[in-house]
Amino acid sequence: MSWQGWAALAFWIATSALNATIANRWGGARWARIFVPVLFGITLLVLWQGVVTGLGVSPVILPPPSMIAARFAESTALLWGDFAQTILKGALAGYVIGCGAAVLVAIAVDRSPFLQRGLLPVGNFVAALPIVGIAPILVMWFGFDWQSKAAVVVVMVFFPVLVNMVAGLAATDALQRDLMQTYSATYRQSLLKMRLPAAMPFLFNGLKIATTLALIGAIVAEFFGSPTRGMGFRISTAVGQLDMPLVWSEIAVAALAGSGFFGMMVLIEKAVTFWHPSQRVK
Amino acid sequence: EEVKLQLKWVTQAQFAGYYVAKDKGFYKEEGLDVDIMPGGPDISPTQVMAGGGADVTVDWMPSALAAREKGLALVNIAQPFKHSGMMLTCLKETGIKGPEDFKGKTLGVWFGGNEYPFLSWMATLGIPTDGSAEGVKVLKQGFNVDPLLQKQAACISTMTYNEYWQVIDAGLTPEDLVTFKYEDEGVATLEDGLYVMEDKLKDPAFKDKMVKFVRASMKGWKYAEANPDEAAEIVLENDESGAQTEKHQKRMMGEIAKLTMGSNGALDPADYERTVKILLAGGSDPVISKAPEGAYTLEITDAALK
Amino acid sequence: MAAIPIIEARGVDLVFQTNDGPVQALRDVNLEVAKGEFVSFIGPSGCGKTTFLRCIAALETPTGGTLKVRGMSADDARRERSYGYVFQAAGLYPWRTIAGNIRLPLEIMGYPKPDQEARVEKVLELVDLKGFGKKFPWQLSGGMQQRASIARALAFDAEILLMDEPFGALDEIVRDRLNEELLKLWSRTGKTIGFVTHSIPEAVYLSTKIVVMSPRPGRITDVIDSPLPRGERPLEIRDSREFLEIAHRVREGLRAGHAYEV
Amino acid sequence: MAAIPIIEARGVDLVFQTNDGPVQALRDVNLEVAKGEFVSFIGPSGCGKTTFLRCIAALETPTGGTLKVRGMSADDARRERSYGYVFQAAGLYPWRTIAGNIRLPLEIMGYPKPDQEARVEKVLELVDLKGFGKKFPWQLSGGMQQRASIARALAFDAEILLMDEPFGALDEIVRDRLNEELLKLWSRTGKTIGFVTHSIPEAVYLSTKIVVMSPRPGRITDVIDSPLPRGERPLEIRDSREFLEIAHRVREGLRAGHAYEV
Amino acid sequence: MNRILPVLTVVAAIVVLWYGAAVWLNSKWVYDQAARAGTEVTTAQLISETMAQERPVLPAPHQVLAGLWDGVAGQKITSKRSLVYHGWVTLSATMAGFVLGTAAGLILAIGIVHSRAMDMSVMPWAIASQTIPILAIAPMVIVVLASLGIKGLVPKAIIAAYLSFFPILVGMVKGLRAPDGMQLDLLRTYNTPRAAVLWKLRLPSSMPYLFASLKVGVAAALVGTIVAELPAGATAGLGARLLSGSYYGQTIQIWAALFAAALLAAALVAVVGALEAVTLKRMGMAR
Ligand SMILES: Nc1ncnc2c1ncn2[C@@H]1O[C@H](COP(=O)(O)OP(=O)(O)OP(=O)(O)O)[C@@H](O)[C@H]1O
Ligand SMILES: Nc1ncnc2c1ncn2[C@@H]1O[C@H](COP(=O)(O)OP(=O)(O)OP(=O)(O)O)[C@@H](O)[C@H]1O
Ligand SMILES: Cc1ncc(C[n+]2csc(CCO)c2C)c(N)n1
Ligand SMILES: [Mg+2]
Ligand SMILES: [Mg+2]
Repeated sequence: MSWQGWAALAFWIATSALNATIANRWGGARWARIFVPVLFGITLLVLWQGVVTGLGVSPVILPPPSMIAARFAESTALLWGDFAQTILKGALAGYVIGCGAAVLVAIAVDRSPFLQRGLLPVGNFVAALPIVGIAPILVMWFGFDWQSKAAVVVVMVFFPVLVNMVAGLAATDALQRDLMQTYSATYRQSLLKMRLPAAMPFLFNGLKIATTLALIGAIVAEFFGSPTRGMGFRISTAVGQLDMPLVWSEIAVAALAGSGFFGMMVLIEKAVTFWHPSQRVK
Repeated sequence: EEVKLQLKWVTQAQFAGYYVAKDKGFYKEEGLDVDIMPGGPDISPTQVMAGGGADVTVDWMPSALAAREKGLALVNIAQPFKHSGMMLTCLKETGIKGPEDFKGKTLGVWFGGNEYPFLSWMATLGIPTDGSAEGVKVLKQGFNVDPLLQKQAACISTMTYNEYWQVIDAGLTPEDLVTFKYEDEGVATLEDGLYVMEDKLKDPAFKDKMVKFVRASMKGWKYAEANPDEAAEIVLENDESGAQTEKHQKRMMGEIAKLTMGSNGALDPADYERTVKILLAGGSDPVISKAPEGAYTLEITDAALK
Repeated sequence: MAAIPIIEARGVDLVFQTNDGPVQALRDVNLEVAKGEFVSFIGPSGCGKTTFLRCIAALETPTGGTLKVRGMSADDARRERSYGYVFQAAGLYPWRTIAGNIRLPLEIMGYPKPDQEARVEKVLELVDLKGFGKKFPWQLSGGMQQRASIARALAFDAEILLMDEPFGALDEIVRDRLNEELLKLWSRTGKTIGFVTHSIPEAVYLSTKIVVMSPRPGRITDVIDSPLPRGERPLEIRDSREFLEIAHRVREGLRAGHAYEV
Repeated sequence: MAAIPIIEARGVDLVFQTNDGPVQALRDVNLEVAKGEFVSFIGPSGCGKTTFLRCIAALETPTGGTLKVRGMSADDARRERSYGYVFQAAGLYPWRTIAGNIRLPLEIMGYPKPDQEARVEKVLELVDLKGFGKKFPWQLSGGMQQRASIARALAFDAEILLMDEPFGALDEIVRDRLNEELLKLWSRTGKTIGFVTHSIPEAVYLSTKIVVMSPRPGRITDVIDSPLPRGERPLEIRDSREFLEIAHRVREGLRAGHAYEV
Repeated sequence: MNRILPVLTVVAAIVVLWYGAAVWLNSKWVYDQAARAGTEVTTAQLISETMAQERPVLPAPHQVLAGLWDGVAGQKITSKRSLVYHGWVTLSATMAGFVLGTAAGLILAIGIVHSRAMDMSVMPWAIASQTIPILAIAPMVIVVLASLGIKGLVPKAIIAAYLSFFPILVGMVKGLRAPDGMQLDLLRTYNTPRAAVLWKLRLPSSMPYLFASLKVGVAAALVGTIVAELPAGATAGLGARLLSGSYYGQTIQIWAALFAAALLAAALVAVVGALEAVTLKRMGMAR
């Protein structure tokens, strides 16, 4: 390994130490919450750059971040078009429909013991159909455009949200349920005022996992047929053209979008489940 | 001596020559131990080569030349396929009779390195592929021929030896279809050739190994041409997924034989020049921007065919 | 006192099945409570007071005997929203503010919005928590949480009020005040009240009927009908002879229950 | 009583930040407790008793003033495992049996296995829960859970025992018995005990020092050093003149604290 | 009986719907064919023809069942045409990946709950890692590992682990933080070492979260394995089976492989569910 590699390693050790100190000393501060992950990210990138150039890895296998950044900068219009097609249309629509359906089904399942025993195993089964298997089928059914991508996302996010929501709806304690009993609350009332709030910490678990699944689903579905735009389309064609910097630019867009999406859910979660011990402990 | 061969696609009669050579012991006779690695839709042979995962790969020339321009120095050492099997298959009911009817239609195209012949053809025809009114709308075609059967596309890409027959098997008759062979349209590019990394060729030992490999492979190909049914069965035995059917593979072998016929393994420089010319003709956005140099060598086949 | 019984238990038995074998929590409990009575339950820890209160509220189903409330089954009475229940633990919902917790039963029972606010304010004041309506449960002291849960049960008009050691975590002075308030509320509304306590003076001061229980299996050992006047009872009554006599009788009953243990 | 102070609070302040503005829970609290004392804290609900106990145990950090325990910071004292703490709510772990809950601190502090069993048995007996070791917390009555949590704190040898209303959910008789047991334990072991209660007689009966607090912001209004004899105190002492005098003084202090409220 | 009946009812309802959908979706082809041949179709013809196509848009349930049956029972289990063989190939990689992913998720979650630095720096990047489309990098991973001489089960397990660690991580970070203030305070008064806090409080109280995550994680591991099987040269495994089915347009084979995979997933989730029931029961938390 040449000097770039060693320099990167040294940088890595130095920044890790710095990060640990900052986190321990100023962990609560706002600037630290931003600074630490950013520095960590920069470290990863420097390490990557150093190792790739240091070991002389072919850019056809793994391009260095500098090359990716250059490609990113020159193709922003292309990247934006792909982003709109895949994420704004496919992933978002699918996410909303899939999560909504999962919550509704979870409630139906919670409501009726019959469904609980009948639908849950079957639901588990249906939801466990692997996406790579259903994606071609859904493309066949819903056509090449974003609708079929949304359908794939629906199927992908459904299961994690369902499982968590069902667990959440069962997460009330005996005393809380007894209270509703004494009021002779209707099912609707105890759902709205007790089970749903109590289920929120679990639901957000599912919703957070689903954000990244939605992105993966929308992108992967484009591998099985798509119009000539979209992130998955671009990735698969660029791989064929050995344009790895473009591939990684798309991946960077996906990572940015995913982190933003996830971060948004975390913020909403904070606002909704402020009362949960996991949010209260400093 | 070990040789790792990366195929362009899954195990099927398209690669019968190599499986026959292995099964019949032609490689062993040369003292070679060949590991045949099937490919798939997500495997880019060029990338495997770049990663050092294989010694030699089966690829199409457009994709190999494009990679070469990107800095991955692939060199053609042999060309068992003389003819192109690629075509566009259209539904007659869409009213398409000739290339002039493509305008405004939706066409299915393979990407991932297989789109170059199509793009070159459209460029020669002067039809834009951006979906505009006077152009064609391009779909990234998935694994199979469903878009045609579902009428999601007016035409799809097919190979004479494979997808075309899937359309027929699905219940359509040749009369329902209109086909455009790239050969007939004068835009045929070279398909399945053998490619290695340029720097490795500097090593005489490697060169020698490739000579043996090409010799045994061509022996396999000629055996397969002569005994198509036996070759198809050898392929079936080597298919680990157990998904291929005998009927389909035997028919495929028959069609493949038509494409390898007339090649002794040596690349015909005239075919090469034609391919390069087609690829350079791509209008505003040609597949390659200048004629490549050193993209093939006849040394290996010359030695192998002595 | 010879009115129609509002609670009527005949030979009530309750056995819990546990990993460790069955536990007989109640055995052959017989009790009649007339409408408008104030019944206190007193007995050593673990004798089944909570369990019996839960049976009345149809939160637990007796494994034997019959239990009628307002002439119907306990569960039907529950469906008719006959109960206000103060649990032994506060059991406030952590996602609602104190005011929100108190408003909960009002929302469920469909009280009109402005009425809800007025009632919340009123009971918050009653239990000395004015100004704490916007706090969350975990921001309150133990006693304050308990008072909030009392307020929650008082906010709506249930015919039967069941209170499981509601004043356990309160100091004498607040407790005395709440005792007085409770008596006022009771004589004003004519509710029937079931009240679990460990304080003998509290039981005697409040009740028209005192039920003494003994442990494992929980049974009723004594039922004392109080001769003290109904309605307003000044705190000073606790020094009267009658009061002390009843208190003595209760203490003896309690001690007997403990006898075999201590 | 002029011994080295084991707990020493100087001008302790504590402000909670809430969604609703800051809450001053403690203001300028000064207190000295000598080794081996039995200190009771009494005061109206919400006055800061729990908060002060939590400060001593380093579960809360004062926002002002200094607090020393055994000559060091409260947190260092915590690190040396100086505390046994009985919380206001039982706080048993639902996935452990009663015996398992009591064994928890013993496991953590590394008591040898056979010793653990012996200690668990001993304290279970002390709090009258023999035979309930294998039950889970939710299979116990409220009072039984509270006793289990007392047992948990008594199972190991902490120098300072902090108890937050430990006997709140117990009936008089059990309570009397446990009071006696606690006194015995205290005089046998020489522990220092901090004890929150709402019962004036209990505070007077048990303590060598009674701290009366008043609410919002919580401060100490009176500290009474008891003239009652240390060591064994018969229950009858509660009828003595001295006892009644102290009780009266406490009651007055409490009433004063409430005055501006009621 | 109590458990079977509802399942049967739901399954029956789905089968009925499915047949309806099969007739509806496959009818277009029948009509097209009739139009090409210039003939008319009667309803009876329509129904019988939509149920017996070789490449249906949606195969009828009995066709899928027949395909499954043929794949499972119609072959020697060592045969390359046996779904049992392919299922086993997939299952072994899934299990390896799941174990790996669970371990990674747990360790990271424990680290994040204990170290502020890790919480602040690792979490955002763990999230970013999941937004990388796996199908895009799976081939690269396979290629790179293959060039290092690592082939077969390990690359698939790595990709399966990559997908399954994330649900575990997210769930466990939440679960390990679920104990309430008083439960934590109790251990503080004992000056409990962190390891003991983890072991005696955080882990037990995270159990409901753990099992919910494990269920999602095991399903994700299966998806990962199948994804990894696509570019692994379409050799063995349910993924390869799906792919070759797709490639040759053999709808019935796709659906049979799909069902085999779903059955596998359902079985794995059921195993986790059984484990959950046993654990919660032993912890006295079962209801
Ligand atoms: N976590 C918190 N956040 C905000 N305010 C709090 C918090 N904990 C306690 N308080 C406030 O601090 C004050 C003192 O509470 P504390 O629990 O110490 O009272 P206490 O004397 O123990 O009362 P009780 O006898 O009712 O248990 C109360 O007004 C309470 O609302
Ligand atoms: N869910 C349960 N499962 C098993 N046993 C139970 C359950 N609930 C209560 N018990 C047992 O029933 C008996 C009576 O309990 P209960 O809660 O009614 O007592 P209590 O009189 O309210 O006592 P306390 O004054 O301590 O609250 C106890 O021995 C208890 O262990
Ligand atoms: C998704 C997809 N991409 C590319 C091809 C093209 N391709 C690669 S090898 C080969 C030979 C024919 O079988 C062909 C046509 C395809 N079929 N499917
Ligand atoms: Mg009770
Ligand atoms: Mg308190």
